[in-house]
Amino acid sequence: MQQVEVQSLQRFHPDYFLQRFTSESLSFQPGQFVMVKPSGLFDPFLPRAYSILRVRRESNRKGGHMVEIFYKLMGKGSRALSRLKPGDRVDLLGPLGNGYHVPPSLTTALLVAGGIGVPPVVALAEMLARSQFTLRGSQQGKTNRRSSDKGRRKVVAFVGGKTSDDVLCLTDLRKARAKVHVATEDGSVGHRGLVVDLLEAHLKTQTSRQGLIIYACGPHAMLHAVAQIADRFQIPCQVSLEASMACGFGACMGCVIPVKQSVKEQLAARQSTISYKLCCKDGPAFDAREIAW
Amino acid sequence: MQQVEVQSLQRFHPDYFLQRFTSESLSFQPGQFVMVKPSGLFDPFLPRAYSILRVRRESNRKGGHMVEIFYKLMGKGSRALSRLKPGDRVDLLGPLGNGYHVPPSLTTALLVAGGIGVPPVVALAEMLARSQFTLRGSQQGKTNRRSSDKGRRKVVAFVGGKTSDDVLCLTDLRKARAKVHVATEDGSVGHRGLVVDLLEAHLKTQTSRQGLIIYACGPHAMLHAVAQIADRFQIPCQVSLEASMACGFGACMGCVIPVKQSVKEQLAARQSTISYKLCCKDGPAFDAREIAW
Amino acid sequence: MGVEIAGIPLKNPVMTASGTFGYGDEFSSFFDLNALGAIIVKTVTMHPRPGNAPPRIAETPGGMLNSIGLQNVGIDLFLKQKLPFLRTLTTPLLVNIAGKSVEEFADLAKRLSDAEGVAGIEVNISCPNVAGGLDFGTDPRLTYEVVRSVRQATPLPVIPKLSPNVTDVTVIARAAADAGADALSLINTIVGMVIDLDSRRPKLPGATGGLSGPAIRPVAVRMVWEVAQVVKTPIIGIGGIMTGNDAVEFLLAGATAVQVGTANFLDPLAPMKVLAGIESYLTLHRFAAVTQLVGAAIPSETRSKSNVHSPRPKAK
Amino acid sequence: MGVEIAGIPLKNPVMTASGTFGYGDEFSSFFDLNALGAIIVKTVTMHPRPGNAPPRIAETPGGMLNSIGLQNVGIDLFLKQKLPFLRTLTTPLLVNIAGKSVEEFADLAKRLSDAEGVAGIEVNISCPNVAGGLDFGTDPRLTYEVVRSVRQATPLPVIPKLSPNVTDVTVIARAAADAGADALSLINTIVGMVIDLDSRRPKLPGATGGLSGPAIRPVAVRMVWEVAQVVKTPIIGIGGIMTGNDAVEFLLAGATAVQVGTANFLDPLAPMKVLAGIESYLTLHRFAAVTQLVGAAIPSETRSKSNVHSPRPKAK
Ligand SMILES: Cc1cc2nc3c(=O)[nH]c(=O)nc-3n(C[C@H](O)[C@H](O)[C@H](O)COP(=O)(O)OP(=O)(O)OC[C@H]3O[C@@H](n4cnc5c(N)ncnc54)[C@H](O)[C@@H]3O)c2cc1C
Ligand SMILES: Cc1cc2nc3c(=O)[nH]c(=O)nc-3n(C[C@H](O)[C@H](O)[C@H](O)COP(=O)(O)OP(=O)(O)OC[C@H]3O[C@@H](n4cnc5c(N)ncnc54)[C@H](O)[C@@H]3O)c2cc1C
Ligand SMILES: Cc1cc2nc3c(=O)[nH]c(=O)nc-3n(C[C@H](O)[C@H](O)[C@H](O)COP(=O)(O)O)c2cc1C
Ligand SMILES: Cc1cc2nc3c(=O)[nH]c(=O)nc-3n(C[C@H](O)[C@H](O)[C@H](O)COP(=O)(O)O)c2cc1C
Ligand code: FES
Ligand code: FES
Repeated sequence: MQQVEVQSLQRFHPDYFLQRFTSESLSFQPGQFVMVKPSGLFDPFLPRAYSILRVRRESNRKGGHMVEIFYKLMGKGSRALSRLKPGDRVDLLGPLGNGYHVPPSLTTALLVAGGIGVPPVVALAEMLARSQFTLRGSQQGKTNRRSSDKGRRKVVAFVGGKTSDDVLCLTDLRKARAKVHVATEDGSVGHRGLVVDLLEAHLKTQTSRQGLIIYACGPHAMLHAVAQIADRFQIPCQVSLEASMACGFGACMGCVIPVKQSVKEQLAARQSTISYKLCCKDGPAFDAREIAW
Repeated sequence: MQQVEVQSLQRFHPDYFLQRFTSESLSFQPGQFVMVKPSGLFDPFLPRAYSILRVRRESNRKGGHMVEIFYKLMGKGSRALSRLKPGDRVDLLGPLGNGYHVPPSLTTALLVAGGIGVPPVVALAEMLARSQFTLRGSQQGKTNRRSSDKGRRKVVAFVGGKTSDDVLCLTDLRKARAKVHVATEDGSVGHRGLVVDLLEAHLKTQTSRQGLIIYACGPHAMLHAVAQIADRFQIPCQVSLEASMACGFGACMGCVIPVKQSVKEQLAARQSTISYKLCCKDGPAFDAREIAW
Repeated sequence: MGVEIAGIPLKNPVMTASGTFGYGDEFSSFFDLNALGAIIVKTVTMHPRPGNAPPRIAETPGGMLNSIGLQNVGIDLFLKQKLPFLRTLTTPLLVNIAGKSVEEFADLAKRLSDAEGVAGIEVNISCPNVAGGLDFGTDPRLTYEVVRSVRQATPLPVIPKLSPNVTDVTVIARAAADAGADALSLINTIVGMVIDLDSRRPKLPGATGGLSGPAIRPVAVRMVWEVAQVVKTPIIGIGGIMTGNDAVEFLLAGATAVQVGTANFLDPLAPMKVLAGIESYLTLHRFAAVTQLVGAAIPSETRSKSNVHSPRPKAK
Repeated sequence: MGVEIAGIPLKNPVMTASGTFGYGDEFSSFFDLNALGAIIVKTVTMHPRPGNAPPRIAETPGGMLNSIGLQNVGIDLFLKQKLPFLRTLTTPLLVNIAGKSVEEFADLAKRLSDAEGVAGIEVNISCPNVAGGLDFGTDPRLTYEVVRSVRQATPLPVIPKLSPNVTDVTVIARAAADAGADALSLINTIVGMVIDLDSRRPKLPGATGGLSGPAIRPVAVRMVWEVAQVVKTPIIGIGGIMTGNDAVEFLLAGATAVQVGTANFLDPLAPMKVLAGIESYLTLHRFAAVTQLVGAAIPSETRSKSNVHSPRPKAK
């Protein structure tokens, strides 16, 4: 755990916050998270998990790095954070967990974000925009590179929310050269309906599924729907899940996610057929097929 | 209880703080106090009592008044306050309790302050400096007015501390036209020794004791010594006491001060001869003769 | 917002907890006491008690220890000096009593039955801060005896206040219900201790004190929940209530009314804020009556209690 | 900083509490595990347990509820997969066990006695999160039986872990001591509950959970204090220790060593900070040895216990 300082706080209408913390140097995979808590508070008592949106290496007066998180005002934890002023101290632990897996075979990332699920997906888009696309020899034959020889993967983002206020970070995604599709439940911007409908419609228009991977984050019900679509279209799908966490690094066993058991496990377990993985350590990014939705 | 904002915080070497809160209009007697706690904190859980140093009527951007307290960094409560920044919210209840009693017969106030006991004594000096000295008819004959016809009482202050760092608010006292005598335990400034020695020496030089009242605040042992001196010289003495408080307004019965029982009370109490008064409601200023030291 | 508890109709379910509200007078300058559901005063004993030596208060994370030792003026002076003011209010008054023996409890109850303006009796069998104070409330037989004798001594509603310092609170609750309790108050404070690191001695002269405040709320909610499933007697939930939401938790767990204790010290307006908070919750979640919340968190299979209770004779 | 507990010499009095430190491996990236006084691992049961359904964690003021349900890999896999790493450390390892019956406790103890690298056995008779988990620790006769049978099954030091959910913890402590306990760990979590105001159902699927963290510290300190005055068995103090000062409070109350639990979640370096804090206290107050603090808050009249204990056979 490091004690860091709030560097800035920016509010987005109505209840979203972008918060920056000064930090030691920190490199992360998109989908990884930090545990954050205002130092010294006992109520809220536990730290909260926030996806790392990005780490800036810009030097500021303190030198070093800045970790950015993006969150929605929900309850005690987020409220306590949103009340901090620059210079206030925060306990920060991370980066934690396993982020999204980007195999060399990826050619097109289909990002699906619902509401405040957007940060890890933006982080992935930005990482993909930065990194060159180099194919390993062994996989070269199998991959059908549709994007030009620029060495970049294609990124298509589907972003949904209740209203236009809840479709977030579109500029960031576009800056990262993602093609962005938007859906809102009230139709105030983009498609009127659910973001999964957009995904499904998009997939129907695709002739080849090779090199496609879905990366999703958002409400549990949305992720479940995405997983079903991925299953139907036979496309690999990684979902970033949430659970109530106390520690964030595998110590409390509080953050379990029910997963499907392998046959071997079912034989081994004499007492039960339930099986859990830890969201914080085995995830938060999981292969969607693993989850016992 | 009102929720107020920190207006400013000033640190005095090494561990003393002058803190101002914006507040509703508030008039107080010297010796009265406020219960203060940073809003929303659960550790420290209870508010802390601080003597009101002064209330300024200067208008600032919020309009209204400013309450000033002066405190020493001790434990959780004072640390939490000292970490606040302007604009931070504080729960403030007061003015509470009974301050020093200033009878019309008072001609010379002998203020005795030890260490962080100085705030109520400064408040009294400033109040006496502001207020005109008008004798009620009935008492005029009895009073031997030694100060000139300017209509002011004489104020003599005895201020003590461990080192020169711990003799506080001398400028404020002098501004309030008090004659100030200083004692430090290490002799780094003023008399080397205890402040009570100064008081005693001063009293020995006084030919008349009429109109003299001692007002004291400081460590318990110092107050006890002051009370004994007052007793010896037969001078009325008011001491401002401390106790562990939960509420500050008479509800918890936590802040009891053992007092001497009247004969009537001793007869009434069938089970015990101990008697308590509430520091917060019956005090914090008490007639020194009342206290069961 | 009306509820009925122990046969006493209340304007709303928010009461003040014994020992945290003095005799009401301290608070009358802060708000109109008639806005409260009920007032419960500091425990009254047969003889005046000076209480324990100071310090009596120690702070803990999210709570406090107290060791007041039932300081009070005694029943005679209470009736003479304190009751007249309380009688002027329209808010029902519950008088909390503690005796040194089964007989003393009954005698206190009798004295109060003859007084005007007492709506009910809360029977403190759970004060941890006096020698023997806990004995009645930690033994089901003694609980039964005390409650039975108070029950027989008075026509007023009888509300035993239970101790959380027990292995199984439902056993005590059953004993109290069997003895004829009209309602049950729970919980009193949990025995705790703080040691001063400078003196290396317990902060409180009697070593231990009673822990109250938000720190104990989860324990209190659990006990209300447990008791609500084994007795039909209405419950008054107490323990760490700071906000309306906290109070709603107790109602959902099975309490018909609540008491605000330690919160009064941090903010004398706490009971009014708790009341307003419950009202907001009802509005937000579209409940027509506060009684709809009572026990709503208990699965219907195990919900044995009804919050409508056979009315008892009213206070005169 | 050395202490001896249950005949096991420790570099220092700071251990990790069962269930809050995994099997140690999670923490090895944060600090050198050899700096700890002892390591206590998550409760091991005879068969693997999947644990309870999520959510398993609920926050409370100054604390948390957990309902993990003793999720663990079972004794076989523990010995095969987890012990080899822990054996590489110089820090003594205490294995915490829970059985479903007196016999199962004894069998688990036997299995561990044959394993290499186990310094002692902590006997969990106080887990509130499994059906029947509390029964052994809330009944003095069952406590005696379990401890006796574990005592007879193993030459290793036996350390029962007591429950705070009892009317009188000294009764249970005496039973455990009489049955041959080499030390006593106290306390485990207090049963509590949080209700979700949106779903209006308990936050945890099993309704109740175990309350831990600073909120319970005053209760834990009080129980250590009470037990220290009635048994000579050394005590390991547990409950809400966040800082060195908190640990010192337990030592002064009569504990010979302490365990850091929930604090590990907020800061994986917590045990190291607690250790450093105890050292600072010793320096500041000029104590030569940490053992000088043990029970120092207990008046000498009532200080029945000596912190020097007849040594037991060591771990192999
Ligand atoms: C790996 C991970 C990454 C996360 N990343 C982000 C992020 O980038 N931005 C962001 O805004 N939030 C993120 N969250 C959620 C965040 O940790 C908090 O849960 C959220 O901020 C609400 O906390 P709170 O204290 O404000 O509300 P609370 O007072 O804790 O709760 C408010 C409401 O939300 C519910 N709730 C709380 N926590 C969860 C949870 N984990 N899952 C489902 N419901 C819950 C509560 O039951 C309650 O109804 C992430 C969570 C995880 C596990
Ligand atoms: C009526 C009244 C007026 C006061 N006015 C002032 C003031 O103007 N300026 C100021 O600095 N302080 C004042 N105090 C003291 C103040 O309320 C706090 O006690 C002090 O700031 C220490 O609190 P803390 O939280 O920092 O320390 P804590 O963590 O509470 O305690 C630090 C140490 O001080 C001891 N301590 C705490 N409170 C008291 C107490 N009331 N009496 C004796 N010892 C105690 C503790 O036992 C501990 O050893 C006043 C107290 C009262 C009752
Ligand atoms: C300072 C103080 C004094 C108390 N005195 C009494 C009392 O005299 N009689 C009683 O039955 N309960 C007494 N209690 C217990 C409270 O009524 C209440 O049961 C307990 O504090 C838990 O509620 P809370 O957490 O809201 O304070 C007292 C509590 C405190 C904090
Ligand atoms: C998440 C969690 C899991 C726990 N698991 C166990 C366990 O498996 N066995 C056990 O004996 N105690 C277990 N405990 C209890 C702790 O070891 C400790 O006794 C208790 O939490 C009090 O200490 P603390 O306040 O420092 O956490 C657990 C506690 C927590 C918070
Ligand atoms: S949050 Fe503690 S194990 Fe995952
Ligand atoms: S501080 Fe509560 S009665 Fe004085």
